[in-house]
Amino acid sequence: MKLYEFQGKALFKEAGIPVPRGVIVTSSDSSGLFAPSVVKAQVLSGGRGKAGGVALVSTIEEAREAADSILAMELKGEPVKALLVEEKADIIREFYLAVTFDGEAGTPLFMASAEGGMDIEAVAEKTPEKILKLPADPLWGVTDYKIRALADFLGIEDKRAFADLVRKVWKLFREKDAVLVEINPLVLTGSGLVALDSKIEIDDNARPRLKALFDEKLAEQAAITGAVPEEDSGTITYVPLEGDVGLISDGAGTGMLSLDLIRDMGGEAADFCEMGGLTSPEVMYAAMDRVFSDKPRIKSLLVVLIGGFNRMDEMAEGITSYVRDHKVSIPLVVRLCGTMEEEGKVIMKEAGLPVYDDLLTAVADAVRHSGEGR
Amino acid sequence: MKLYEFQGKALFKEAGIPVPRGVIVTSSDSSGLFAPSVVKAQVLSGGRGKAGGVALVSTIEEAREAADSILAMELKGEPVKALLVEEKADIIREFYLAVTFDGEAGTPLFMASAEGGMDIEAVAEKTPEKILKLPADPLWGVTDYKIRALADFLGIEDKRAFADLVRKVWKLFREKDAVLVEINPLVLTGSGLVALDSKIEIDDNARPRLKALFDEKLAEQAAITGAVPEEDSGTITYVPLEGDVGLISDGAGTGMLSLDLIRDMGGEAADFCEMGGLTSPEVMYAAMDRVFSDKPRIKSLLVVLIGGFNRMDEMAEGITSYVRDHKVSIPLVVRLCGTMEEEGKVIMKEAGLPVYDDLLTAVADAVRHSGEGR
Amino acid sequence: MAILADRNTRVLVQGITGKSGILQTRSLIDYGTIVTAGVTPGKAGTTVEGVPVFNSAAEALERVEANAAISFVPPLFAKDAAMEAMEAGIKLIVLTMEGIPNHDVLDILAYASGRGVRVLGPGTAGIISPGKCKLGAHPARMYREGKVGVVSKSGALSYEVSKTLTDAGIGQSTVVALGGGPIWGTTQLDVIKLFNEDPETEAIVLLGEIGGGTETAAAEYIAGHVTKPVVSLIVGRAAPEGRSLGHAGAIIRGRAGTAESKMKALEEAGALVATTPARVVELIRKLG
Amino acid sequence: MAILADRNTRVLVQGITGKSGILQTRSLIDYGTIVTAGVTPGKAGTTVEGVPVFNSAAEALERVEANAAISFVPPLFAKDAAMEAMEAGIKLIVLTMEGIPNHDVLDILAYASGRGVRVLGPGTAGIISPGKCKLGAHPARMYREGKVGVVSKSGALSYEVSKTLTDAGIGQSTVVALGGGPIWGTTQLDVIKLFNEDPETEAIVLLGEIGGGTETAAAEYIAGHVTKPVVSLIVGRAAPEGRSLGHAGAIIRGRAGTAESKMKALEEAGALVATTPARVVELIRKLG
Repeated sequence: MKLYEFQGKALFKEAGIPVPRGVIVTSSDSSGLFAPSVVKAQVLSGGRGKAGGVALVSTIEEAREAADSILAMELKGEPVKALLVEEKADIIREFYLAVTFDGEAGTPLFMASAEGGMDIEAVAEKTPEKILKLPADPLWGVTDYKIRALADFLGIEDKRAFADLVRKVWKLFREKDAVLVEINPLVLTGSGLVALDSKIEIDDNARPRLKALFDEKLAEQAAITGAVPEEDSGTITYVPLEGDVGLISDGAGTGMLSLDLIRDMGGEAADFCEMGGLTSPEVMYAAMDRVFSDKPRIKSLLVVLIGGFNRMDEMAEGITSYVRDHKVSIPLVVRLCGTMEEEGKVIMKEAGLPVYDDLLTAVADAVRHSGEGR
Repeated sequence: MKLYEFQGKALFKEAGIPVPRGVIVTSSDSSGLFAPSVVKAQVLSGGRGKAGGVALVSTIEEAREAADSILAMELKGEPVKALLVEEKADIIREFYLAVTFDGEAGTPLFMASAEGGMDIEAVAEKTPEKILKLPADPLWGVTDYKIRALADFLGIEDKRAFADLVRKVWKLFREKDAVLVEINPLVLTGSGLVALDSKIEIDDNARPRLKALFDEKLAEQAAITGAVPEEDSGTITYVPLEGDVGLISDGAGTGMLSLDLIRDMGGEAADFCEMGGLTSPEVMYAAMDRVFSDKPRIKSLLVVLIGGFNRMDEMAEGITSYVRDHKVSIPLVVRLCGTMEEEGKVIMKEAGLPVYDDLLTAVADAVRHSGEGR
Repeated sequence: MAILADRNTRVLVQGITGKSGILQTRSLIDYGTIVTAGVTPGKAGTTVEGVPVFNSAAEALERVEANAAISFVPPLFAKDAAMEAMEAGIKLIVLTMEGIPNHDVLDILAYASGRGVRVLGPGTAGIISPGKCKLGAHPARMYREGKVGVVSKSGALSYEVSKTLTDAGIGQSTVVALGGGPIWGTTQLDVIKLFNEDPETEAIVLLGEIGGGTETAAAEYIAGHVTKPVVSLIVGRAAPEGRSLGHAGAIIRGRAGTAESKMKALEEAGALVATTPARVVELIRKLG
Repeated sequence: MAILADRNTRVLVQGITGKSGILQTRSLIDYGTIVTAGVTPGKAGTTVEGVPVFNSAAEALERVEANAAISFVPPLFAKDAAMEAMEAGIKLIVLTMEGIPNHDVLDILAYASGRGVRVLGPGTAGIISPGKCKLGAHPARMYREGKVGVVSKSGALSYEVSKTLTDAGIGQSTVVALGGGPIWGTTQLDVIKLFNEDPETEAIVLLGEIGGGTETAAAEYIAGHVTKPVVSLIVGRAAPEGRSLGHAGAIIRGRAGTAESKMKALEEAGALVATTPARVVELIRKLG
């Protein structure tokens, strides 16, 4: 779950990390607007500053104008529905500070740079030496010597205030099951260090143990976007694409392989839908529903199954009950093998549905059918 | 710093560990007395129950009588100055639970027994299998599987309440720099688990970082005993003994060796005074002052010094300034060697004080002088 | 020999009384894997498929021998179970479950690294050393004993390619799936080192995917140290840029993580590069 | 060879700019110990006795080589410094200071055991391998190169006995003091194992004291594994029962920790038992 800036800042405030005074407004009529101030689009994507989603205003009229104009924007496909209006900070220096984890090393990771406020990915690409990456032990966390190393790298003089802030960021990272806590920029002002922005992402896997947090933040997001809070989507990953061959797999690796093979054979996938390695008839059913609901005009559906932990009888049950419940008029190309393969094939056969053994043949047929359907 | 039961229970209460309702009284006239209740002597030593320091009373008259009688007691040399008067608990079962550390293994250690309320040292000696000793990683602490192991061993059914209690005990152990947190007995009552006694010892080494806690608890102890709160005694260990050969050493090992040799040669030490391996002129001076103040009638003083980290010039300075400031009329037998030995010997010589090289000769002379002085 | 799991492997199944636990234990035993104990707190004294169940790993190891654990414990309890197994002395832990909170995975790996424990996963299909030991989901029929070592992040892709090899008469020494999560205990590089040292492995198949840098790290090692032929297949060539396709690792981060850059790095390291499982078979065949 | 410290030892001094740090660095260098770096946060760029000072252990190890650290850092900062040295890759840490909070010591040892680091102390006089390396407080003049290994909890007692040996013309391979606190990173048993395997050590002197069970544990090991002669001296025979005499370990816990019980256990294990340093010399002499 990615949090909006204002949501992240609420967590910062709760954790004792200094943030500017600010209010959330959803229209230019709001009595909350004030000036001078900074008016900032609340979106989940990055790069809003460059796209005009942030305005510095000196008068209340300017604030209204800025609010009107930003609320009319769409940033990276995301319509702006709310603004954070904050006091300006008297910035002396800007830093970048984040804690996340390095999946390949398997450790938490601090990242810091004196090039704060900038596009940090550009810094990482062009001048990687300007970013300090400091691995941390998950339990020991930020020891004093690591804080000294960060402070020395950033050239921060008030080490005590910085140490306090870093410890609070770490505590937030651990206690809120964050996969990312980023402050860009962290600014030094006349009155100390202040988090001028916030980017926080909470681990969806932790939803069961952080139910109250998820409920609250998702409700806030829904109130802004008008969308219903997302249900826990289980293990299904769904990515809509541009083609007309529907695709469902029970593994990301075989899903991507199928995607490659569809293209190699001259077709184009309509989606990438992956169910995870341990699924059930209900998940299979839900996956088909997802694809058909989002892409009603696909020309064929390729289902690539190779069962390890998941059972082919269950997959066949999911497919056949979906076909029973819905009128599926396009060709269904199901490659099914692995655990309980025989049982699955019997179920498919009883439902009058063909089954493939070979992946290449299945992909070729799915692509062919999509061509025929055009 | 050992805590009285009532002080430990205040920490328990603060930590959310259930304790019986109780009041501290220092006289039998106190309006705090109530009945039925348990009246318990507040002393730092153990075994008060067997010695009559605990009384179960049914009426307020009995409570007054018990208070009078217990306040007149001396338990293991410690006069009883305060009583904890507590509500009786409806005991269903009694357990022993403690967390301390195993110095030789270098790990924290949980100890639990279903033989609570008993003399746990007797249990440990006679039926060691009735005590579960469970090492813990200092940072990981009490993982769920360790709590299950403890609960299974004790036969506790309400694992949730027990888990909560164990986690709080662990947190107290870590956050208060405790070297021992012992609950004996921990009792199961109709309304859940209750800590019926408390034995807590806080690490004196942690005094600088737990100043407020030490100040508070030592002031409470002083208010009860009438003694001035003990100053941080630094590294000096002083144990009064029965003989007439004063003894000071700059290491526990050589101190004990000297003790043995004094006895082997027919003498008897008046004390054991050890300064630690990294001392100063001030510590040397203080050590002599400690011995002479406590044992003004010693017949000779043996000082055994062998300098590694500590400097012999500094030791000689400490000795000579003590001799300069006080009239020392008994024979001073100083064995001095090691770091800065030459400089130390010069200082001693200038002050007209003899120096020994050989330990056996020094001990023999100290013992001989003590005989002469009789 | 094979790597990681062989005829000397004695398996402890954690979460053995759950639905997956029972089904998978059956499948391991059917394959001939020696399962000596199961653990589910509170279920001591029962058996699952003839395997005795204990309340804790420590209790199990007092009574039976085990040198590997496979866990089917629900995600939120996976960390406690893993630590329990490690403290009891297990040195190889296969975490099959997806959905373990990332901080719990970090904790597990920190605990493991301090104890010299190898963790496979989480979210892994596990290990199969055909004809010797199956310690995971791998569908038995798709494998046969042989001399090709296969490593893959994705379980399904490892089945797919192994099946193609098997159908072509080419057997495997060991097939290892690393798991699809954003954090892995064992990497491609770790497994390639083991294959390189394993006398029973004569060729290595590296199955990779877009995102991250572990295949590139493996390529560097292959160039400098691997004496055996390596055939690679990187999937995700047709994946849209910047979109997550399931494995959180499979997000393109700059140019370094594209399928093209990985294929290039592997080619430069001397590996043979395929784009389909069938082509992997052809390349292995050509090696002789 | 010697054990723990020898001519290959390269020393990092933590807390080098403090009073003890400066004095002891001088004393190590005077002895011929190779001190390659010092660390005191904020003092980078200065030198102490010609040794370059860095802000952190990591910084130091980027610039110079070091395989051992000796710490003179004040007690409340000792844990942070020890972890810093360990994370930087140091595998032997000598903690000289007394008064480190016990929980900090527990943390240091947990961190060390996960990283294969040997911790000596806290509160230790350290190590001397006469003629090769001094890594601690041992007063140089009391030692000479030779073939007797000495291990003691107490620093002063190790000096005393070594001095007596040296005065009698008997040299030492290595002398190790373990430290006086209630928790030790390295035990008598650990050191005896090392001496037993060290080709330069021909006899072992074990100096013990009342309290605890480490000498008894060492006795068990001696009985079963040690092929070299062991001479022991246990102090505290005249100590009053149940009174702490400085070392918190030196509290009589039941009969197990008495001087008599330890002497008995060692005698039964085949060790020779002395009651004075002079007698230790006699017994060593008799060995030939």
